[in-house]
Amino acid sequence: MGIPGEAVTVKLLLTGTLLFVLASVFYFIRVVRSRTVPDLVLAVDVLAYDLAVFIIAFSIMCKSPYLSIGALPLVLWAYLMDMYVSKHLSRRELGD
Amino acid sequence: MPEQVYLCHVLIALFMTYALILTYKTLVERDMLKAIIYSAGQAVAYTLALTLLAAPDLVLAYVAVGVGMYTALFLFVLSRTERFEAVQGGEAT
Amino acid sequence: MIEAAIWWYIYSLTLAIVVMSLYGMAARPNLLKKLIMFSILGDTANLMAVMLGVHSGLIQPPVFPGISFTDHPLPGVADLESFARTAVDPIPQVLVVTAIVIGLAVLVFLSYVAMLLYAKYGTLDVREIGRRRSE
Amino acid sequence: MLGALAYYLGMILLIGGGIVDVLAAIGMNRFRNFYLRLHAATVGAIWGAVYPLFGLGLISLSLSALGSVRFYIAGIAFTTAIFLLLTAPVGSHAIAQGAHRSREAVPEPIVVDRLAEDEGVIGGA
Repeated sequence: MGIPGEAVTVKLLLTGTLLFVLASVFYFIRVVRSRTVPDLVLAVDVLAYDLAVFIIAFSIMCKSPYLSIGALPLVLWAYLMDMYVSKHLSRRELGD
Repeated sequence: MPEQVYLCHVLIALFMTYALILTYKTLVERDMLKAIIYSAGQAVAYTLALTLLAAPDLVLAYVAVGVGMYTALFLFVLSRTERFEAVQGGEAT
Repeated sequence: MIEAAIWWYIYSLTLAIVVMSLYGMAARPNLLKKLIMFSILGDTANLMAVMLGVHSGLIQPPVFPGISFTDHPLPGVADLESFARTAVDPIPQVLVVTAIVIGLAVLVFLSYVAMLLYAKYGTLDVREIGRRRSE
Repeated sequence: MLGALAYYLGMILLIGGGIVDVLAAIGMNRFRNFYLRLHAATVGAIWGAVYPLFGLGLISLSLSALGSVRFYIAGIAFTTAIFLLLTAPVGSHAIAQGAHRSREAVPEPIVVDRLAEDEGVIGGA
């Protein structure tokens, strides 16, 4: 029981990456079709989480560690955007 | 590997298409809160385009500015002003 | 062939975003909409500057091959050839890092001006602001 | 042996997470209400992002062809997964509270609304 070769690994990683790209297409359709503000924020959040996974898979396929550092700030700033918008929705102001 | 090259370029085209459609939605939207969040989604699409263009230092700067600071700044302006845009071409109220 | 077609598509999309944001800045009466469109215009200009440094083929970040976070060997001739063949141009990226932060500072100032205009005239519509100012 | 175990476990987590993420994305389009879509978004955040990130970290740890690069990628993947596990439920709860308090999204099939009674809204249910 060993690790398969590089060609099989690249094919499997490509399959996983294309699944996440397909999911991002559906999330983008949700972003465009949403009517109310909380729907929109939720769809943008899940789109950002999905694309963070895509960034790290792409950096493994490119064998470059520098491409993968974009995932962590993308997740954290999407969370902060959540908190801003929920504060604005519940109290009509920012801060406090 | 020519497949990876084509995958990279096709994905840049896909994310720029996302950005174009979200810019159009920002342009025609009357509710300014929805317009702000549409522009945040457009910043996410630009972030992925910058990652695929092999610019990770720009990603570190642009995520903080585009997704976080622009949204916070526009929400701060919006919480002190009015939410809905007046009808185009109609009588301003 | 297909690669050239994809790059034409990407450049035409970028130009369409520039035209759309210029239309939004010029023709929309709301000041906040003008500010959002201004931010999109600045980001698109930065993205076009990064796109100018990308050549066709497999692209990598502009870092010397063989250098890790712990050891820094001197690059040889083969390393330089590999770097020139795969890496993108680092000059536009260095310039754009500054341009992003300066764009944020300009936008903070313009937002403060918009809030002052709302406090004085009670609206964000530029037609209404002009009308109340001439009275 | 341990490397092969990490490799196959990571591949199962990555591809299984991708399939569940596509299902959650279809569910985001097909559910009719904001509070139902919140369920699909939570599935997309935990099954579709946290487990594939752990799987990618295990895969990059087991690939010896990457050299010393694999530890950096695995570290970033594990850190992102742990922060996502901490922040994603907090964010969706905050959005749900804001939506309920500002009446942007009305809970549609509803019997009793204790949260509206707690906030003191007359006739909120």
